[in-house]
Amino acid sequence: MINNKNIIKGHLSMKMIRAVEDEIAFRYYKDQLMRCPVHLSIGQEAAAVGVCENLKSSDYILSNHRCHAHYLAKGGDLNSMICEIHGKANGCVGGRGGSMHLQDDSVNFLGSFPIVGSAIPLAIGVAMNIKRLKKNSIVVSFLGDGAVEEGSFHESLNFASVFKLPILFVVENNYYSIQTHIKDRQVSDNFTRFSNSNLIPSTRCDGNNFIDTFTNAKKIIKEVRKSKPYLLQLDTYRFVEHCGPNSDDHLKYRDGKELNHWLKKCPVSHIERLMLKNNIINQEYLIKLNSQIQRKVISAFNLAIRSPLPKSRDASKYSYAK
Amino acid sequence: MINNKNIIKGHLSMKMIRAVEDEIAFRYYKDQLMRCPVHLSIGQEAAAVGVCENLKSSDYILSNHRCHAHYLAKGGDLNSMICEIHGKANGCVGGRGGSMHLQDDSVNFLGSFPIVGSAIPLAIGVAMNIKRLKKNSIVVSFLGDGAVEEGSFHESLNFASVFKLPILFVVENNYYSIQTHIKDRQVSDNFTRFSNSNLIPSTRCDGNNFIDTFTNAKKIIKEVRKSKPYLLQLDTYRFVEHCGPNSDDHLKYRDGKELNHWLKKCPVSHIERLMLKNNIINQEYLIKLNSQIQRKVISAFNLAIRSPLPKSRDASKYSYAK
Amino acid sequence: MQNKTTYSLSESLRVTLERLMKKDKRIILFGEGIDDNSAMFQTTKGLTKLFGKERVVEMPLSENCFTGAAIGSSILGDKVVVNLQRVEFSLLALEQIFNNAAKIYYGSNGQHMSRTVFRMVVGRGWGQGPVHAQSLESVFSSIPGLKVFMPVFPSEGCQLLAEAINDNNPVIFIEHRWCHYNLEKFNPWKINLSQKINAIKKLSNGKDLSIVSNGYHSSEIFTLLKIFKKFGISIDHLHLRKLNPLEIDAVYSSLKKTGRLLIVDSGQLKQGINSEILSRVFEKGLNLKLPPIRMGLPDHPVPSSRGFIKSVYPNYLSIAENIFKLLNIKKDKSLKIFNQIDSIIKRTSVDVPINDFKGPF
Amino acid sequence: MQNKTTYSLSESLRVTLERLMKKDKRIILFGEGIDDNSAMFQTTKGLTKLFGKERVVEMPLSENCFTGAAIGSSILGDKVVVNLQRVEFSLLALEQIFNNAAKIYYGSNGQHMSRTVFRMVVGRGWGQGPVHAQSLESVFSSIPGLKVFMPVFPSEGCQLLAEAINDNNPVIFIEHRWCHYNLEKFNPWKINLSQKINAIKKLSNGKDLSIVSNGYHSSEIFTLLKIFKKFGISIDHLHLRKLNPLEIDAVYSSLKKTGRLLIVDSGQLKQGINSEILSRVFEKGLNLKLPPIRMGLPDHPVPSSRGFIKSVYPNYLSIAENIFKLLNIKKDKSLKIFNQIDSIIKRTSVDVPINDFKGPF
Ligand SMILES: Cc1ncc(C[n+]2csc(CCOP(=O)(O)OP(=O)(O)O)c2C)c(N)n1
Ligand SMILES: Cc1ncc(C[n+]2csc(CCOP(=O)(O)OP(=O)(O)O)c2C)c(N)n1
Ligand SMILES: [Mg+2]
Ligand SMILES: [Mg+2]
Repeated sequence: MINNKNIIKGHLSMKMIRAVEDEIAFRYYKDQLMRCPVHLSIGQEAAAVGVCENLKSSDYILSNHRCHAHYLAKGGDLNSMICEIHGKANGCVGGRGGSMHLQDDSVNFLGSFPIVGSAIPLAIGVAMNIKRLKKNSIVVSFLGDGAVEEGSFHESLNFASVFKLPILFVVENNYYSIQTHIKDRQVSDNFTRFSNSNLIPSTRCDGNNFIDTFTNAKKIIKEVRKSKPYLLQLDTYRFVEHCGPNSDDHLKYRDGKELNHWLKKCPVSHIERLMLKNNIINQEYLIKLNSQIQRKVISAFNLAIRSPLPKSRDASKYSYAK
Repeated sequence: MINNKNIIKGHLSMKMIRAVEDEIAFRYYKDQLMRCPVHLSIGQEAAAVGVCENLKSSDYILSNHRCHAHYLAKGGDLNSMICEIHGKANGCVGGRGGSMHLQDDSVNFLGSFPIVGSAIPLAIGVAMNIKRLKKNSIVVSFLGDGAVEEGSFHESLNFASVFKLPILFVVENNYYSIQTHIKDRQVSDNFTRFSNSNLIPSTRCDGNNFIDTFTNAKKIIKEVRKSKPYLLQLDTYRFVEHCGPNSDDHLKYRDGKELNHWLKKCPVSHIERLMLKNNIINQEYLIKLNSQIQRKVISAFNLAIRSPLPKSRDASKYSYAK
Repeated sequence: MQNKTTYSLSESLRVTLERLMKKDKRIILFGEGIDDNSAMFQTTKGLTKLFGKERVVEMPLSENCFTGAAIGSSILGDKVVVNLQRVEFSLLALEQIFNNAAKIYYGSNGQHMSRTVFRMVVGRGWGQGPVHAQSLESVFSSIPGLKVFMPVFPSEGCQLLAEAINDNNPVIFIEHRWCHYNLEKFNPWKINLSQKINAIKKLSNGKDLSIVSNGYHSSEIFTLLKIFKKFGISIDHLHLRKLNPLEIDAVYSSLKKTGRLLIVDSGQLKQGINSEILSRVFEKGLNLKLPPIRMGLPDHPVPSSRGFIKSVYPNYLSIAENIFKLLNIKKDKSLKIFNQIDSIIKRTSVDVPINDFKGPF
Repeated sequence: MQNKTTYSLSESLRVTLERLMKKDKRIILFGEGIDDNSAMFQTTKGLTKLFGKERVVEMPLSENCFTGAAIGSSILGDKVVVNLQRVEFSLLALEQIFNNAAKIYYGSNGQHMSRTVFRMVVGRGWGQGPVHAQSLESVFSSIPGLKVFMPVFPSEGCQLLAEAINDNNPVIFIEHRWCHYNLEKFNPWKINLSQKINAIKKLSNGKDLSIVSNGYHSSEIFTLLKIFKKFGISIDHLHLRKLNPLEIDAVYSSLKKTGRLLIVDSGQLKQGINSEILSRVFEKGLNLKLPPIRMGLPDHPVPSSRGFIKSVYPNYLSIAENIFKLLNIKKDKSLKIFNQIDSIIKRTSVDVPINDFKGPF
């Protein structure tokens, strides 16, 4: 189900995402140039990459506030994203949206929508269009464990099932909505119970394990291409605060043991250790890779910093479509 | 679980509801005095009565557009209801609401809310109040199979479960939302799948069988009084059109066989036959009962007809509470 | 069918949907009960037979989801008409409409469009009550990114619906239930559907007073002014059928002529379209001979009983009274006019648009 | 803690919640994250410890359900404060707010009340973008049955919050995020919480011009007018803190004195509170020396990048320009004033309320 090429590609994508977000975190308060809320996916990279590596460029994805990993994993342009986060005119939405509002037609990234649950019905509509016009695509709707509590999720499951839509719901379960643990919000952390009740098949797996995620996603997406909806729950964990660049472990809303458990399960190190152990890559490769990545990342930030802000007189542009 | 007294009382209540709604149907277009949309429960009486006969007057219920049976079964005043449907000043909400907006504090009928799914979250709040203040009550939320498709229902199930609320969800499944069959809207007509996924216990039973409904409700309500949420699905059927007094069988959206199956299962005749067979009542009792009921019904209509309309200058009363 | 000479607004809308859907496969319909006997007040009657269930899509009872789905599907190029039998049902979907439909073009820097039309019916009469008779047109027209059209007469209904469907922006298309019964002699099969129409149509030409109206009141005033004309009272009647973008140059030029203004708004009086019009006139510094008068819905919900209704909606009498006031018409003349108005009023009950209307909705 | 002498608006709101909840057990709080470290921008900090999880109820992510639950619970006598970190989250719950909260008293013929307060924060700055910075105050204040309060200064925040909680109607309580940082010397532990306050507070007294403002602009103008005063320009500044019911007698009497009007509205320009105020002034036939000017949000979403922001919000410069225009102030004098304004502007960046604001929200 997974070959070395897949692993190498997935690893690269995850490394890149991690490096980008580490850099955002590092510069966020130092530079004060990314003046918008940022929700980092550090710790959750395997979910985005494990799914998106199985997608074709003709497939669509929709995402939420925590969207950087999804965007990059789908092939989104690093420069466009970093410029957008810097509020620059050459950002992927021209500075109109910032970190939470990425949209990029060129890679069928139909957008991140920061109101929790808001993107799910949009994804349903995309799937309906695909199905009616017999397009050769599927749509993936990424959502968090919090979004599971919104009515829109449940309405959407019913739609997917009734209309037999080519949609994959990926629930990234990081156990928290901001600082509130799932046990204070729901009676179970197993969301397959909701796909079950809609007769939608589902799989739950370790979202920090790239290989598991990739192989499950691969199998599942084959089904979705036959216009069968599916739900994939990926258990994972974010390493920094809900919104912003820092750790917030001192707040103690997350149990120390839980935290350590997950830190040990870092998806990037995990796959890297495995690749080294199996001689898929060696240290030399990693060193070269790291510096290549670092160069790209730095160059994106440099571009963003020297790019112009949008003109205030353009604020009213795109108010209405012609 | 059920004794003859229960049966006699339930039968009486169902007979009364049937007689009232038959009279509404009979007069609706003839008199043209009930100038508001009416959603009749003819055929669904056992559901309302089977549940409400197990409630105390301190218990609360909330209902939807199809609310006459719920209101009367909870002990609501016949005159107030008929006057309200006639738009008269002495209706239970002074003519402000009409048939779909009954509210009556005196019997803890907290109201019927005609936007589908709208009353369910209200019922959750009522349950939260009951629980926090350790009141000796429960709340029943009546809803239809259509409401199951609204996000508010699913959000509410989660709330009931997380907060362990003293709430009973009664889903009256009449298989249709207006003229659309459940199979065109959902993948199953078994709604216990949604309570299951929220770890809420549930029972599905023949809602046209008063004895089944009553005994199940009795057992369940005992549990709900211990602050455990529960879902009761009652399968039933409406005998006339969705909204209005007439049969709409000529439209053929309901299969003739299906229709006949249910007409044979009329909840009122069913219990009546059984009572006669078991000598709980005799024909003489029935004749007397019918005429008593008829007298009450006619007197309510007479009252409504001769009661004054509200004054137009009072339209702005109750705009804001002092 | 095509030999009829007079069409109601609802018939006209149906014809228009059929004509447009025949020409453009991207047009699809979403809604509850659009494929049943009621067929969105007959406006979608028979369309499933013509275009199939994939283009006339019967929806589960999930307004939020299908509104979002309409937007999502339109991002990929569909033109989706969402059919809601009541404005109120949209309240479950305003997050989608305000945040996604209204903002996707702006927020995507022009990459994505929401080519959606949200048909919503405003209920009235037959005891509709608080949550089946709300007027939310002013709420929608205050949201940047939405357009708001409101047809009253059959032929403009065709044109507005075509314009809405072909617009690249989300359009809230508000139909006053009673307008469905408005009749017009014309052929909806022949009317030009590719020509854009003005926001304001002048329904009568006069010099004494400018009346701006929208929704069902436009047809009431149309009737009313026939009587006033007989008495030599000459009124400029401007019928506003596009609420957003709000283009009211015609109001300014009318006022320059008449110097008197009455606005009869189908929506809330407070913060309504009427307020915006008055504000613009005021800002422009146009001099009026008398302070303007505006009418609209009062600051409370719409009650069910017909007993209340007289104090709820602007009506023939209250509109006429304000005309008298603005034109300073003497008692004896106004009494004569009142008498003629009375004869219209007596024709139908207060809670129905036409005599054989029997509800339920 | 109780020895402080200066309080911010957010601190003041917290103190008020604590004081009221101590006295009245029926007051309960609903919300997401009200019990976490962010604690609704610190306004609910520590309240769980004091009042328990049954009265400070952390909610699942289901705005529609908990809004309805708040209304349901209030029908039985609770006074429920619903806390939403952003106005936009309420869009998922408008069906409950418009149909149930706003109409239950009317619709039940006075039997039931919705004693609910919906706190909603309007975001601004630090790149909030299209769906975290909307101003929907004018939408809410157009709905019959809702009251709308909008605190700007700390002490009035205490009073308005107390009044809202004790009101027998649903109150939309809108807090502009930047107002949370406003400071005032007073003691929120001592301030009288049972006295109702006027809809309008006069912040400065003058004779040349009337300025009506609300939201964060009221504090901006408060600062700005100190400069104008130095130049002998005397302005009546009316700060509107209750948007509905809208009581504006103070505006009329101010206008009789000044004859000139500028409205600076925190909400949408179009169909805003500003439009309603202008309309009422116009209807009343008050004679102004010059046409009024109004300012508010433009007809597009709020973009994220600080590059755009100058053309989005009314600001010191654009407000000053309109004052110059209305007072016909000569170039040389206006330049001097501009220079002084520049020194305020330079103090903070365009996208933060205070220098050490670092978002994220
Ligand atoms: C409707 C709505 N309610 C509240 C919020 C505030 N909010 C932003 S992210 C978030 C947590 C969402 O949790 P989850 O879906 O699990 O995603 P995660 O942040 O854990 O990735 C919340 C409550 C919002 N954006 N939208
Ligand atoms: C949100 C909303 N959508 C649509 C409607 C129109 N409507 C009224 S009743 C009804 C059918 C509801 O079906 P169900 O819940 O099964 O109740 P039943 O009428 O069968 O008793 C519909 C669609 C409404 N009132 N509210
Ligand atoms: Mg989460
Ligand atoms: Mg049903």
